[in-house]
Amino acid sequence: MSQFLQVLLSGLATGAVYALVAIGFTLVWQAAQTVNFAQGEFVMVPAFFVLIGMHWLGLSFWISLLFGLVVSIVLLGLVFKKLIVEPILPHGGITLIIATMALGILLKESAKEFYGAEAQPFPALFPGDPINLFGAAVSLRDLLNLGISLGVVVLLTLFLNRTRTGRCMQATAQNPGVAEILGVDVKRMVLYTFLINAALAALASFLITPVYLAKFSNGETLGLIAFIAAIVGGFNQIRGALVGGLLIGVLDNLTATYVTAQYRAALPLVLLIAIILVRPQGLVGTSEGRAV
Amino acid sequence: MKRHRNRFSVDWEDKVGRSKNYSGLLLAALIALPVGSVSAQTANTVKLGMVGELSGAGAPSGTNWRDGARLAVTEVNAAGGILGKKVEMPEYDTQTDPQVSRALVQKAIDEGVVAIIGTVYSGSTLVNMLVAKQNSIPQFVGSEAPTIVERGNPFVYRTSSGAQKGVPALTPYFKDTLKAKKVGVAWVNNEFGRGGRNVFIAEMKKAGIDVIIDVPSEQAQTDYAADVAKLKSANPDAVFVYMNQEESARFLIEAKKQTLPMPLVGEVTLTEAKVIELAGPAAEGAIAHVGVTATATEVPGIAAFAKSFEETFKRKPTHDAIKGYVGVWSTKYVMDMVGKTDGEAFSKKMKGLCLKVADHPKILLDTCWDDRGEMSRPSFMVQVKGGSPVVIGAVPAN
Amino acid sequence: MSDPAMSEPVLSVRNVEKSFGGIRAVRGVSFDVRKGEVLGLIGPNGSGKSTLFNCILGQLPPDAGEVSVNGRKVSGMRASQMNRLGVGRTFQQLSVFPKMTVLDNIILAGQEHQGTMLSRLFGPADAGLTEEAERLIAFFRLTHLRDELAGSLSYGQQKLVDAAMAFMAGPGLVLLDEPAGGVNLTMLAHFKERLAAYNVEHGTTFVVIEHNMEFVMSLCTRIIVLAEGAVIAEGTPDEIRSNQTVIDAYLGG
Amino acid sequence: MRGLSLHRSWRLLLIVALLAAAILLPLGQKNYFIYVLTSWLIFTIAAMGLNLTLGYAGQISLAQASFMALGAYTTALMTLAGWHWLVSLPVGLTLCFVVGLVLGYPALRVKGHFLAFVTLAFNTLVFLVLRNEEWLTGGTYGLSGMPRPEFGSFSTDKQLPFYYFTLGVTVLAALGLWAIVRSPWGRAFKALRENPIRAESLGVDTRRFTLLAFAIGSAYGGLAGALVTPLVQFIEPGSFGLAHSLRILLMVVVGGAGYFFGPFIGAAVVILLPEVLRFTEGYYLIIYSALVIVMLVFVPSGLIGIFGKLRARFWPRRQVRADMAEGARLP
Repeated sequence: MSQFLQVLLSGLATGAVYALVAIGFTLVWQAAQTVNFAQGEFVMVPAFFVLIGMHWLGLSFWISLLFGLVVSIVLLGLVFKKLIVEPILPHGGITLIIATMALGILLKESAKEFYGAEAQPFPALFPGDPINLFGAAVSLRDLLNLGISLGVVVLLTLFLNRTRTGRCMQATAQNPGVAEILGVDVKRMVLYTFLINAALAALASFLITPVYLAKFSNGETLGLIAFIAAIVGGFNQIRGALVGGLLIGVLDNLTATYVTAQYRAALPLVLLIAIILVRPQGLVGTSEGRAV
Repeated sequence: MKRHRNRFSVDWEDKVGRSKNYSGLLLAALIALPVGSVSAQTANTVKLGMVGELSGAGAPSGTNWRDGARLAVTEVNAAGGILGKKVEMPEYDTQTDPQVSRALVQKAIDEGVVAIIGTVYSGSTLVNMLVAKQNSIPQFVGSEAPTIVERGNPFVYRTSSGAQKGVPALTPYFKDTLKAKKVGVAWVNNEFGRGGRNVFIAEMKKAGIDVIIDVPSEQAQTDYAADVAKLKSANPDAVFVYMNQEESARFLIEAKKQTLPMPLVGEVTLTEAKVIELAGPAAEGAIAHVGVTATATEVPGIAAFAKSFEETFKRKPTHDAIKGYVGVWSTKYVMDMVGKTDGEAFSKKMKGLCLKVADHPKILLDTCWDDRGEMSRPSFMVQVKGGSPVVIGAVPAN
Repeated sequence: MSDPAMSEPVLSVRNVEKSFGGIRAVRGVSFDVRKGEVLGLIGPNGSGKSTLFNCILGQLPPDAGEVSVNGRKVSGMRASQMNRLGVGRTFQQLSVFPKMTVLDNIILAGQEHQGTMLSRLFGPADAGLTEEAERLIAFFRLTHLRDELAGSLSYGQQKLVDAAMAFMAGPGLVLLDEPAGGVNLTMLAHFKERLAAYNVEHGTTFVVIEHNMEFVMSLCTRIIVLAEGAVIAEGTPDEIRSNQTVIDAYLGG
Repeated sequence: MRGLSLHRSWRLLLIVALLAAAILLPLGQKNYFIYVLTSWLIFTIAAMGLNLTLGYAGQISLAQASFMALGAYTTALMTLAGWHWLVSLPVGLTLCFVVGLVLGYPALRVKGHFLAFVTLAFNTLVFLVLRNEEWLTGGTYGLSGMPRPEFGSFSTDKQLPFYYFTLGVTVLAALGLWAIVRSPWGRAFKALRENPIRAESLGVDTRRFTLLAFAIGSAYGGLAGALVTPLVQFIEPGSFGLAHSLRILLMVVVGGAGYFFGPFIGAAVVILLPEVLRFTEGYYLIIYSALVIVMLVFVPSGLIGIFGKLRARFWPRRQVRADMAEGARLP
């Protein structure tokens, strides 16, 4: 029982991070029909910005975090949108997919060349000391990861539904043409989603890197898993990304524990194929919207 | 009808046509390439080909291997080179791709190298050693998979003991020191991990110890909760951990979190400086059998190596760095002994060769190669205490 | 033109019903179209003509009633099957293959009616259709554009290519979905004249759904007016023009 | 008309010249160079297949390397069991064709990025099976010692004969693909890419052609794999991972998707660029990926597209013929 609980709780904590990354995916997809194959690298890179702040610029850890966040928002949000998405999107979706794949390689190789191929330790935001919860070891870090992800979903949902800017962003996502006519600054709204995506990726980066360690290749599986989470949950719903992320995190651990460790990597993939074929709108998604 | 078909195919033919000039350019490039790449192999230099995993998944190992080798080349040149000639070491990046590595070993040989230094990943070495063999070029490899020396290749030599030598050295530790009755094994599911795991299971069987739990994990896996939870509930007397660096660190972090009570014993990697740096306090108490370790500073050669490596590259050397270093120095020693760069003579000399630190200080520890290229030398048992690895016992060469 | 009353119906619509949620988009519509007729289907916005059109195309299964072409039920039939049954269609939006030449566009429209899958792989590249395609291109006076990429043509020219594709397989029935939309006046006159000429030369049956009243009135031989999902009037263009119910529906609706 | 046929003969001459160059180029060269040329040809075949699926039929696939794996493992297992390469080839191709058909099914339901991810998932699943089913595939250690084929007295054991053997296979494969893309099937594939709904309404069975696009493209992947086995004489799962599928995809895109000769150029660039950029040491992947992004921004149609643009600028495609322009011209 304690083993089950252990695996379940750890899965939830990991899944919460997947969810953060998946939410960014969802937002950018809705606003700009952009599927970012470099999303995993977007999570890998901010940790390196922080390390640059600490080791090269000599800033303190918390200032470096702020530095990392700002640089991420500028480079992975603004620059990404202006320099890559905007010029390539008119050439078609497949072209953009390939461009973001190339971007992924670019980020990965740059991190490696400029910061070394070896993993780097990354200071913890929260203590990782275990707390015993009914026989399962849970760290404060796990609980905070979970809490922060849930908090982000709640805040984002409130922002999108309760504020004027949020509603403009929603209108843009649903129908940019109509939104434009209604006087919404569509371009600005789309830009906001890219900035939010970059901020979420940076947040996810800061949360996971203490455990995953800063390494150039960290994004490889993370981006894929986050995308799977987004699809499984439902691509046109923020809460879908949350459900998908948590589900994948838990199922991955359960499979490895009780079914097969050799094929644990297969489970999310099989789930992805099944969902796409049977219920492309995702578990909690609605069939309307642009996802299908 | 014919006329129409001609006209109809205009669009497509256009595309055919468009490609022409480019093909021409490429052709020119193709022809120009080999000409440019045959650099001057003057009589005054000896070329060693460093073929390694400089990018891709193997980059952490490959770059250390290269830096160790680079350091050795600098030292060798300072000491008069090989056969009195200056040593050059062109570098070839395999991108951690066995097929590319094979091509690059071929390329290095085409460009006139007299020995290959690399590769580290066994998957690559298994492929590219065929090429070195065909060309009778000696090759020092950093790979530890048992199969490498089992293929009857007289030109391949290890720079560290293979898993089938290193892992059995642990058996007395499990049996006599830990007095384990039942053990578990956690390993990374690639050719490196599987090799060590297979040897371990066979060894435990011979020693009459039950392997009650067998936990494979993925390369680059990040979440070890399930792995550790499984080990915890199976509750063996000790766990053998056989993974690459970051994986080892992540495993140790999770093991500490779930307070895995039994000793964690590894081969080489588990107590490396990098792992300790990454895992922090979670590495405390981890035990490993280490062929040659940069932390065995009571050995004077190793202390000197570690010092100058850190000065040159601003970081601590890893096990792979020592291997690359030993590979280059071994090449120098043996070639100087043979008196020429001939591969066949080199191969003959290597059979059963023993190099003593007294005569050849840069070999770091007394080292012997058997007639298959397997190496043996004294080794250590090491435990992490107070944040750094401490030698807790010596293991004689086997 | 043959006498419509004498032949079997090419298209038969029988008591078709279709609802979306609680809204009855089409309410028991019935009519026949006979060989050689040019039938116009008109109605104000929301009259259900698009829904009905999709039922006729087999894209929407009716809730009740049935649509048959040459005596065969079309509901649930795939578009390619409909096409092989001898039904051509045009699209409201531009629907050519932009990166293929005009000639290729037209040949494509006929090739699937030639031989078998295998003979299309191993046979001639043009499936023996170049001359026929050129005749059709000449008919629409596009010969000078034959080797241009269809995507580089003007809007009106692309509409002509779209129509030519619908005719390529020699269909008995062609469904034209708002052919006049977005086409300038000069081009429209040419387009209408060519459609009428094709109808006369080949006896092909047309069903036209269109907003442009003048276009419908001058092209069609018979017109059906839909309002709120039901047929409110049917007759020749002249009859429709003077029908008070129709006038009320348009002005009131 | 005269001008056109002149073009045609020029093109024919160029093709013959290129082929002659391909035959003469490796003579007197070192093994490495011949090896690179051979792998260029093999990747060209794999990219040709993906070019059919993606470039002509518009269906994205990130699984081409897994079909290379199917072809390579089939060939390896059969040749190791003593069968001739020529016997193993049709088995491998058929297997790839059938599995390709199956992989095509998701494409009937989803497009674009969804399809990209389904095929990506498939590639990873194949990798896991190859790695885990040790009894059949040799697991992470792979299979080695596969013999190179002999045809009577023509042995491909040496690098140069193997190159000619591969060149022969490549030429046949190219001819086969050429026959497909110039046939009505090729037109149907392009129609599927350009406007599937319109194609369907014109009688094109788009479902069948979608599946065929995958199946034929996959069979080409299998053919490439069947050549990798005797070339490298060692195969392991890592050689057919996702990164390799991406690499083949880049070849298609860089060369020019939907252009017949795109894959030849794309494969040459992807394989040779590391050589050309070697002076940049570790930076070549950075430079390479940056170049790809820049290319996609400015010339999304690939390198052939660059040439097309230049050509259109300096040598207009076709003069408007006054006699035709008159009369039928619509305002």
